[in-house]
Amino acid sequence: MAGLTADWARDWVRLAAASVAEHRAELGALDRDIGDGDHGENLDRGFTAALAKVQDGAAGTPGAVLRLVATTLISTVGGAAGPLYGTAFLKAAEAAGDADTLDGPAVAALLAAARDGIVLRGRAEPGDKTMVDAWSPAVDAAAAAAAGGAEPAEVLREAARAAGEGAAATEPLVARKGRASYLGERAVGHRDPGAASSALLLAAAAEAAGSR
Amino acid sequence: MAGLTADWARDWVRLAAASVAEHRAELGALDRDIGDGDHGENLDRGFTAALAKVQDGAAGTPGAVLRLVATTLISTVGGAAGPLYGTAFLKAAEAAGDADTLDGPAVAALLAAARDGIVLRGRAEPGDKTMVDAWSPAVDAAAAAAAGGAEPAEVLREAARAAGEGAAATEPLVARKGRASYLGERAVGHRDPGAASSALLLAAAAEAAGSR
Amino acid sequence: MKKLLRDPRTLVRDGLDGLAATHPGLLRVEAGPELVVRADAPVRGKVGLVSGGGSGHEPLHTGFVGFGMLDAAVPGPVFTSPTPDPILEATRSVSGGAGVLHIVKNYTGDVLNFEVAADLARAEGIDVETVLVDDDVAVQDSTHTAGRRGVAGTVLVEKIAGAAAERGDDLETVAAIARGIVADVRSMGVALAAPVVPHSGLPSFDLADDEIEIGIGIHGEPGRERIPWEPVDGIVARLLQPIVDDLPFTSLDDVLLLVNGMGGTPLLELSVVLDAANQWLSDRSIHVARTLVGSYATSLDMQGCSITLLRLTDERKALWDAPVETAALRWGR
Amino acid sequence: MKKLLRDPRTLVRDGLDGLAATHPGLLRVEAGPELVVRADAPVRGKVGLVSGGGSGHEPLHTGFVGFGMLDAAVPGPVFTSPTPDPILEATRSVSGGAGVLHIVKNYTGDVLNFEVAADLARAEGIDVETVLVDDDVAVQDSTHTAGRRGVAGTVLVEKIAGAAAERGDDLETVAAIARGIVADVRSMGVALAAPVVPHSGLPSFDLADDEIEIGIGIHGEPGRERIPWEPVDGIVARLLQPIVDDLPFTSLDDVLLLVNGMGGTPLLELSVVLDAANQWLSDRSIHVARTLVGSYATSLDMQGCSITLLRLTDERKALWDAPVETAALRWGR
Ligand SMILES: Nc1ncnc2c1ncn2[C@@H]1O[C@H](COP(=O)(O)OP(=O)(O)O)[C@@H](O)[C@H]1O
Ligand SMILES: Nc1ncnc2c1ncn2[C@@H]1O[C@H](COP(=O)(O)OP(=O)(O)O)[C@@H](O)[C@H]1O
Ligand SMILES: [Mg+2]
Ligand SMILES: [Mg+2]
Ligand SMILES: [Mg+2]
Ligand SMILES: [Mg+2]
Repeated sequence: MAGLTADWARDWVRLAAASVAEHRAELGALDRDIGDGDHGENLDRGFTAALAKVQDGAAGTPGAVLRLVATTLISTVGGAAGPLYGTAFLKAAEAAGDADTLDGPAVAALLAAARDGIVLRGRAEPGDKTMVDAWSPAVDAAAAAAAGGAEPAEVLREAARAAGEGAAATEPLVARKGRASYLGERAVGHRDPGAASSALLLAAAAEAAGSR
Repeated sequence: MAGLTADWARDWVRLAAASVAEHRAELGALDRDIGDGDHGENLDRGFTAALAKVQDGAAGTPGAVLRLVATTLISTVGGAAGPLYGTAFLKAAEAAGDADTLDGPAVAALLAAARDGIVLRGRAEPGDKTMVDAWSPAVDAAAAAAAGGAEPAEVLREAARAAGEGAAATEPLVARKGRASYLGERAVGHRDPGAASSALLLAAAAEAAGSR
Repeated sequence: MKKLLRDPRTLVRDGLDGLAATHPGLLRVEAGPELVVRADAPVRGKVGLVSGGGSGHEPLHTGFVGFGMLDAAVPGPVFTSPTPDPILEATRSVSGGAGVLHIVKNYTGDVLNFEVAADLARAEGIDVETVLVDDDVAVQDSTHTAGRRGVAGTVLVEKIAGAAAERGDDLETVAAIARGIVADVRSMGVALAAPVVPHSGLPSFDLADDEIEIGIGIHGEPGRERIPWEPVDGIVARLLQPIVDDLPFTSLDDVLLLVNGMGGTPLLELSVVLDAANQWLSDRSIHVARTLVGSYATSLDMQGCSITLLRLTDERKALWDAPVETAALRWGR
Repeated sequence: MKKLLRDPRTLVRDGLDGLAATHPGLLRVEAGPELVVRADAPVRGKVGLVSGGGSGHEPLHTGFVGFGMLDAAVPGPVFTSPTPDPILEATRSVSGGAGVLHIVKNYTGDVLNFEVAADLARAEGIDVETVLVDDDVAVQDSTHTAGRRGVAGTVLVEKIAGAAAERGDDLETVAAIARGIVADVRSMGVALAAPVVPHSGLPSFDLADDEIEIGIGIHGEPGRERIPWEPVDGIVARLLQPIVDDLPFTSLDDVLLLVNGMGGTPLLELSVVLDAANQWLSDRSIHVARTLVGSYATSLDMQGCSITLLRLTDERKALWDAPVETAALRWGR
C-alpha cells in the first residue's frame, strides 16, 4: 500500500467537515455543559471554510493541504479551538514538509508535531481535561504502531481509537484549562468537547486513509 | 333623631379606613384589570393617614373633620384618586360649613358638593366609567330621600345603595377617562375601581350614621 | 419575585440614595418630601423646570436633573403619581424668579396632582406654566377621553426645553418651545415581556413564549394588539407606520430618532432596532438628523422598546446639541 | 426565543450598523473584517489601544471606542473570541507609530487569538504590548489553571489606560498603568436569571423562581453557588466580601466603585445595589472616591449585576476624571 497523498489530506478535510457537521449539536451540548456551547458551531464554520479552500486541488502535497487548513481554521474558528487546531495543523504541515507521500512513521511524526503545537499554544498538560487528553494517547498509539511497521491507515486507526478512549477518559477529570476550569468540581462527569472533537478529527483521518 | 355631628364624621373615617383595608386587594385587582393595580394601596395609605389625623378629636364640626380628611388625602394618596377624593372631601367640607350638626337636606347637599368637586377636577361625565358613575346616582337618591323628609342616616343609606348599583353598572361601559380609557373595548366587562371604592366610602358613611 | 432590592416599600428611597451618592456635584436628594433637585438650584433669573411622576421609569425623570435639563424631579411611588406636596416643594426649590415650567406626562393622576400643586404655587406668587406631554400614538385620542399617554417623547421635551431655559429664554418662550416639541413628537412601544411589579411580585400582564404586545405603555398596561413574535423589521414597521401616519412625518423631514429600551432589553438589541428603523425611514426619504439609543424611559424590567420621532428645525437641533450634564444624558461639558 | 433581532446570524453586524449610525463623528465600522475604529485613527504619535472579544457584552468594547479610551474594538461572534485576522487589522488601523496596546480579557480563546495577532503585527514591525485583565474573584486562581476571568474591571482598564495614551504616555508607561489597574481591581457578579443565547434560543442555565446564582461570569457560565433569593444587602455582602478579602482592600483605602448591570436589570435596581454597597463599604471605612453605575459589561439579557472595586491613587483619579468621548462613557467634552 502506498503512502498518503494530498488527496488523502483533502479527503480528511472532507470527512472531518462532514463529521463535525453531523456532530455539531452534540459538540455544542458538551460545551454547553462545561463551557459556553459554541464548540460545534465554531468548528463547523471552520471546517466548512477549510473544505472550500482545499477543494480546488491546487495544493499538491499533504503538507500544502494541511497548511491551507491551518490558516483557514485560524481565520475562521475563533474561540480557544481556532488557534489550537490552527497551530496543530500548522505544525503538522511543517512536519509533512514538501513530501508527496507520507509513510507510517511520517504520519506518526505529523501527529506528534500537531500535539506539540497544541501544547505550545495552550500550555495544557495531560490530565487538564482538554483536547490534549485525546491527542496525547493518540500520538503514543501512533508512534507504537509506526514503530511496529504499520501502514499509515493502521497508524491513524490506532491514533483514532486511542483518541476516542482519551476523550472518554476526560469525564472524571476536574478541568485546569479553558472555560471548564471555572467550574471546579462541577466539571466532573462531563466529557471535554475539544477532546471529543479531536477524536472525531482523527477518526476522519483514519477513514480517509482506509478508503484508499 | 339628631343631626350628624363631628363624631359621625370621625366614625365615617374610621369605618372607611377599615373598609378600604378590608377591600384593598379587591380594589387592587379591579385596578389591575383595567388600570395599574394601585388603587387599593393608594386609598389604604390615604385613609390610614386620614384616620390618624382625625383621631385626636380636635376638629369640632363635621366640616372641620372633612377638611382634615381632604388635605390628608391630597397629601398622601397620589394617583388620580388622591386629587379627586381630596377635592370631593374639600367641597363636602365647604358645604358643611361650620354647622355643628347636619340634617337630611344638609347631608344631601354635602354629597352633591362632593360629586361636583370630582367633576370639576376630573371633567368626567356620567357614563365615562369613573367614580362619577357611583356618585351621580348617589347624589340623586340622597336628594330624593331628603326631599321626602328622610333622616340623615336614611339619606346616606339611599346614597350608598345607589352608589353600589352605579358601580355595578360601570361594568358594560367603555372608559373615556382615566387609565382604563387606553384599553378601548377591552375595558368592557370590568367594574371601575374608583366607582367600587366610592360605593364602599358611602356605605361607611351610612353605617357611621346608622350606629348612632 | 427576584429583584435587587431591600424591600418594595423602600425601593424608591433606596434608589434615590444611590443616585445621590453617584452624582454629589450634580444634584441633591431631599427627604421630606422626597425630591431630586439640581445642586445649584434655584438658579437666579433662570426658568425652573420641574417634572415627575410615578417611579419605575428611571432614568426618567431623576436622571435628567442637572445643567441644561431639569431643575427638579419629583418621584412618586412606583407607577403612582406623586402628591401635590412634593411637587409644590420642588417648584419652590427651583424658583429663581423667572417662573417655573411643569412638564407633565398626560396621565390623569399626574395631571391632577401637578394641577393642584401649580394652583398652590401660584397662590404663593410663583409663575407656573404647565406642558402636557402626550406622544403615545398607541392610544386613540379624542377630546372626550383622557387622551394620549406621555411616554419617551418626554425625554426630548425635557432636553430641549432645558436647553432653552439654560440659555436664558423666558417662561413664555420655554413653554412655547416645549409645546412645539409636544406637537411634533410621536412614540409607540412594544413589549416582549411584561414588567414584574415589586409590590405584587407578579408580571403586570401575561405573554406566551412566542407572543409580543404592540402598543404598550410604560406602566405595565397591556397594549393594543398581541401578535406572534416576528423579526425586528416587522416589529419596527408596526411601530413606525402609525407614528409617521399620525403627525404625519413626510419625505424630506429632518427628524430626531429615539430608540428607547424598556429596562430589561440590552443595548445590543436596541442597536439592531436602530438599524432597522434607519432602514425603514431611509426607504421613505425621512432624514434622521439626530439619534439617541438607550434605556431612558423604562418600565421597571419590562423587555421591549419604544421608538420616538421628533420633527426637527434648526433651532431644535441647536437646543438638542447644547451642553447637558445630568446623570443619564451628558455632552458638551 | 423573543428578541429584537433579524436573525441570530446577522445580530452582531446589525448591531454594529446601528452603532455606526448613532455615532458617525466618533467611530467607523469596517466590514471586512468587522471592526470598530475611532474616526480619526490612527492618531499620529499616540499609543493605540485595541480591545475585543466575543459580542453580547455591549457596550463593552465597541461602545468605548473614541477620544480618551479605545482606538479600536474587535467584536467576535456572540460569546466567541474573534480570530486573529480582525485583531491584526485593528492593530494596523490604530498604529500611529507609538505602538499598540492589546487589552485582553483572560479567556483562553481571547488570549490565544490576540497572541497570534500580536505575533503577526510584530512581524510587520508594529510594537505590541498585551495586558490581560483577570478581575473576577469568583474563579479560583492558580498558576496551573486558565486563571481568573476578565469581567467588568476591563472597563476601568480601558478608561484609565485610554486617558494615559491620550495625554501622550509612551507604550511602556501605558502598559504599566494598565497592569497596575489589573493588579488592583477585583469584581464579582450575581445572576437572577440566565441570558438567552440567540443561536440556541435557550437560557444558558436554569434558575428556579426563588434562586439566584452567585459568582457568575459574563458568558452565561453558571457561578459558584446557587442560593435562595435574599434582600440586596445580603447579596451585596456576598459579592463585596470576597472582593475585599482578595486584594485585600483595607480601611481608609480610596476606591472606585462600579455597579455594573448585566443587560436585563434596570437602573433603579442598580441604584439600590449602589446604595447597599456604599453602606457596606462605609461600615468598613473603605472610602468610595469615584462611582460608576450602569450596564457596561453585559451578558446579553442576563438579569443581575456585578460589583467592581479599584484601589485609587491620585494619578488614577486624574486619569479617570480626564475627558472621554465614546458612545457609552462621556464626560469633559
Ligand atoms: N489551554 C488549552 N489547551 C488545550 N486545549 C484547550 C485549552 N483551553 C481550551 N481548550 C480546548 O478548547 C475547547 C473549547 O473550544 P471552544 O468551545 O471552541 O472555545 P471557547 O472555550 O473559547 O468557547 C475545550 O473543550 C478544550 O478541549
Ligand atoms: N377624570 C376622572 N374623573 C373621575 N374619576 C376618574 C378620572 N380619572 C380616573 N378616575 C377614577 O380614578 C380611579 C383610579 O384611581 P387610582 O388607581 O388611584 O389612580 P391611577 O389611575 O392614577 O393609578 C378610576 O377607577 C376612576 O374611577
Ligand atoms: Mg466554547
Ligand atoms: Mg391605579
Ligand atoms: Mg397609579
Ligand atoms: Mg466561545
